[in-house]
Amino acid sequence: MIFAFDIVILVFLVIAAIIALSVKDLLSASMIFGIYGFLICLLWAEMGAVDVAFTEAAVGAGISAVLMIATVFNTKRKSSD
Amino acid sequence: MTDQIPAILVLAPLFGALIIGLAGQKDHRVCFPVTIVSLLVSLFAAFGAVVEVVRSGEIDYFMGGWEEPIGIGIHLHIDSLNAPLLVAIGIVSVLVAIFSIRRIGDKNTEKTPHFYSLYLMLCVGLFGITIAGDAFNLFVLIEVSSLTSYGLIAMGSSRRGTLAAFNYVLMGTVGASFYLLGVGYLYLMTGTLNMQEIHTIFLANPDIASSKAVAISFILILIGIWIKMAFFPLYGWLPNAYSYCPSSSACILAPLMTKISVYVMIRVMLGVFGIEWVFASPGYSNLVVWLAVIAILAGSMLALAQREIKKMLCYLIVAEVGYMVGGAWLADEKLWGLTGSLYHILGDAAMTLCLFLAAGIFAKRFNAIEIEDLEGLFKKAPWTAAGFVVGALAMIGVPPTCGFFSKFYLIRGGIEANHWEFVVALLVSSLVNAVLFFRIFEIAFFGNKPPEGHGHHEEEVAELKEEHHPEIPTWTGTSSLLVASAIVILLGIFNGEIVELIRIGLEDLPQFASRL
Amino acid sequence: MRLSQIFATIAVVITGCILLYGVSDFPGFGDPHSPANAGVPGSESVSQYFITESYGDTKVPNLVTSVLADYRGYDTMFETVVIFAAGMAIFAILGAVGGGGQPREQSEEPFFVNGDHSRIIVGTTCRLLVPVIQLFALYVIGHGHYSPGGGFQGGVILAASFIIIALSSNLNAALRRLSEANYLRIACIGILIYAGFGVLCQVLEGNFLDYGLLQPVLLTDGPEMARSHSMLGVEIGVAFTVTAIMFAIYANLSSRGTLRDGL
Amino acid sequence: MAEFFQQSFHAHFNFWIYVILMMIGLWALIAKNNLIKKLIGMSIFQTAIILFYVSLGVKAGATIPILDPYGNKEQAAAYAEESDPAKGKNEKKGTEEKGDSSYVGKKSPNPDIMANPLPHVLMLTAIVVGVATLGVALSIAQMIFKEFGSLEEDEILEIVKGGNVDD
Repeated sequence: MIFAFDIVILVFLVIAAIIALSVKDLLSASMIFGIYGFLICLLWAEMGAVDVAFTEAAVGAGISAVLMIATVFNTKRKSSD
Repeated sequence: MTDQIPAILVLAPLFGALIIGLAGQKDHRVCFPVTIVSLLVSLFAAFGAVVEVVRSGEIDYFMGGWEEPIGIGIHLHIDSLNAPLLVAIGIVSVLVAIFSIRRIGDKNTEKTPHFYSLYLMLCVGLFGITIAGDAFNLFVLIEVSSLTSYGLIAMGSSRRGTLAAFNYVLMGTVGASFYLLGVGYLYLMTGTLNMQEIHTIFLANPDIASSKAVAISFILILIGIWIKMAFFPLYGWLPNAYSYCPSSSACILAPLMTKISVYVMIRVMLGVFGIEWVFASPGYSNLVVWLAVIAILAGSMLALAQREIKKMLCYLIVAEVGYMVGGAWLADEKLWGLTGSLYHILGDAAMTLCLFLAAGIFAKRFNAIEIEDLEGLFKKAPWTAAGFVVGALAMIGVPPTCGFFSKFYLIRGGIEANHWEFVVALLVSSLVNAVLFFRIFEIAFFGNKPPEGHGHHEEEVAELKEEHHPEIPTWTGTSSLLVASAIVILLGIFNGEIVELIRIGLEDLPQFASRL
Repeated sequence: MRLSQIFATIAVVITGCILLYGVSDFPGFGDPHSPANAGVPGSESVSQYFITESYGDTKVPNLVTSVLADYRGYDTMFETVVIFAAGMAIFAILGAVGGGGQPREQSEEPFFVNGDHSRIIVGTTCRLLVPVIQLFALYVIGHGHYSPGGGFQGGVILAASFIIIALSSNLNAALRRLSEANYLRIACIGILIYAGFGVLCQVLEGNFLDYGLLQPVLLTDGPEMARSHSMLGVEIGVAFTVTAIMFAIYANLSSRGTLRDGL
Repeated sequence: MAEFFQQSFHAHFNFWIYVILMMIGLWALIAKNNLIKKLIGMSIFQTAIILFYVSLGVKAGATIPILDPYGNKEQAAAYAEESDPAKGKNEKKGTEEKGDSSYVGKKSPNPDIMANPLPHVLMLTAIVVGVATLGVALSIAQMIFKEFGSLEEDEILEIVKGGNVDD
């Protein structure tokens, strides 16, 4: 665990979370959510939780984002907030 | 076989669900017998658990044989507090399964296997929650039961039902997450997940037990469970979710989900934190009792304002949750409030089941959604009406039924703890229930329709309607309703024995040696 | 500002303050002797037991796998049941949308739709990529004892390979390889494998999931190796369910439950 | 105040960020109008809890919780220390020939050199539960879109209240 990496990734995480929630285009929001997933996966690899990082890379960043994008395609892309 | 009872309880419905998943798609006729058989096996195991508990006190089961050091494996625990609840879950699930035959499949037979599979997995979750002795395992099983109930609620085709299901998903996830966070705080402070071990550590290390993190973990767990049980300020999701879903789903969810959450709260209070720790500062227990009082009054008043039967029953559930939470937090010296609360879990499961089954039959057969639709129905369907009346009398608290005795114990606890506001709330709520149900009886027996003006109310009623099937035989539904009403009365008659069992369980807990 | 935003801000600020108030009481971040890592003085630490003893108990170098599949195998089984329940719930919810009894189109669009050359690169790349992904997924499932990985991760990657087929060609191409009837069946079989290992232990007069008793069945030397092999079997069961349900969720969500022409 | 900040913030940086992320998620869950945005908030809320759990298991200077005495010198040293010191060197020679059997008979490593595996196990479960919930919620969102033609909460509530849209 390296403290400097830890802080940098955590700050990026907060930024990614805020952007994912404030973008009005839902497709972009889902993709930024995928970026959020990869960042948090990086964080866990850095903290020594390799299995969790692996799962998050496959589930959080991969499948969740794909499911969200599938729903956005089938519904509406624009959002009011 | 007796030592394998905890595993059988959970595994029988699980295998049933898997068999339905495998074979049910091709032939829907497999679904119903498999459901009944697997639930009967569980019910049988639950009776076995009660016998075993009466004989030897408690059953401990260690998954994978990982017994020592305590906490490395997963621990299942049955004692006389949760053994009666297991039987209640078994009976309710069997009765609702009998009621649901050919009901869910009416409209869209493709969904039949999905319904029964979800139904059995819900039972797996409920049994598992009841016997869990590991804080994290409890979370996983809460999620099993929540996910299945999301499916059961959303599978109806009404528009409001879908919306209610979405809110339920959000609220349920927040509740479960708060619970998970609370468990994390406990793990942070104690280094173990086993409930008994956490309690032992608290007793041995008072400095840990008095730390801020433990207090906050208790608050988080409590908030999480309150969301799940729809306690007063957090009840918003319940009425819509339970009234706009298919009646088979409502009949299994309404009697069991909230009651199990109440049980989880009591288990966490007794088994993890310990009653002395929880009631250490009377200010908090007073606060919770006041919340419960507001819950009871608000639930009763809102029920009085409803015109649809199912919605009215849902608000009554909110009031009943207030009874149980308030009773558990009364903190009287002899713990009569807690006893009444545990007994009321059983009684309330039975009477809610009665009322929801009757409402489901009325809706199915006579298309009766609103209270005034019930006009003259008691003559057309005397048996269903009898079941409804028994459930209603139990809600009001008329002596031979279990409702009277649970109120009796709760009021006794309230008086001994000097919580007169709780006693008053109970009495007011009984009065409101009496007004509510006698109004229904009047309409249903004599057909006195109150003069009403219709607003844009019809659409809401239309959403509540299900497929109307006057031609299908309802003897299955009626017979399970009659069994349920018999249980309401039997629970009342045998209240002494059940309460004795519960008291034994309370006395076994070490911290009560001084109190009782 | 809408009412819900005001309410949310108040709720969030209160909850946040309570949580931060609790944080100040925590043991330091990264402290190897905090109660979570080293236990409370006077009682044995669970996590230290896992680190020091689990290799001797199970002969699996990856501690996470041994704790996941053996010590807390009951949790993992219900984790798989959660996935299965989610799949069932989604079929039940979206099933109402689909045409129900209508026959499904079985024709598979070729990778290169007539005249549409824009898909050539994507189609070819994915076609080449899919076997590699699947091989990697099997490696992850099988090698979970020695490296990060296991049933969940491998199952999800295997499902991703089918999803890539569906994305690069169309949903029918993927459904032809893993059809609706089959994915349900595979999901059930996965949990049956898991629970079957547990019940087999019960038949041999042990507790549920007590893999050590499977030694005479699996013909291993010592109960430790029996545990190790059973864990592999259990992970395969998990992988079955996860693969089938993850793909099924994607197929249902991308086609609104009709299972026809997805994205 | 400054001292409190110094103590709390520096030693608990991860825990502070977890609270912040969780509050972002919770705020979005309650206040956002779009249902998909609510679900993104829900996922962030859940990952924040996972962050909290994983932070519990971190030990300063520890490695990943996988035994590997060959590749990792620290672990190998810990093994050698813990087992019989005289025997340690012999066994190290033996490892090259015998492969896996080199673990056998050795005493266990020092627990402080490896991250705590238990929170990782719990969080694997939580991640999977999270994606299952997300899938169910997305399917319900699709149903809502089909029924109401919108994913905005205020529009949906208006339709429900007004009752002016037919199926």
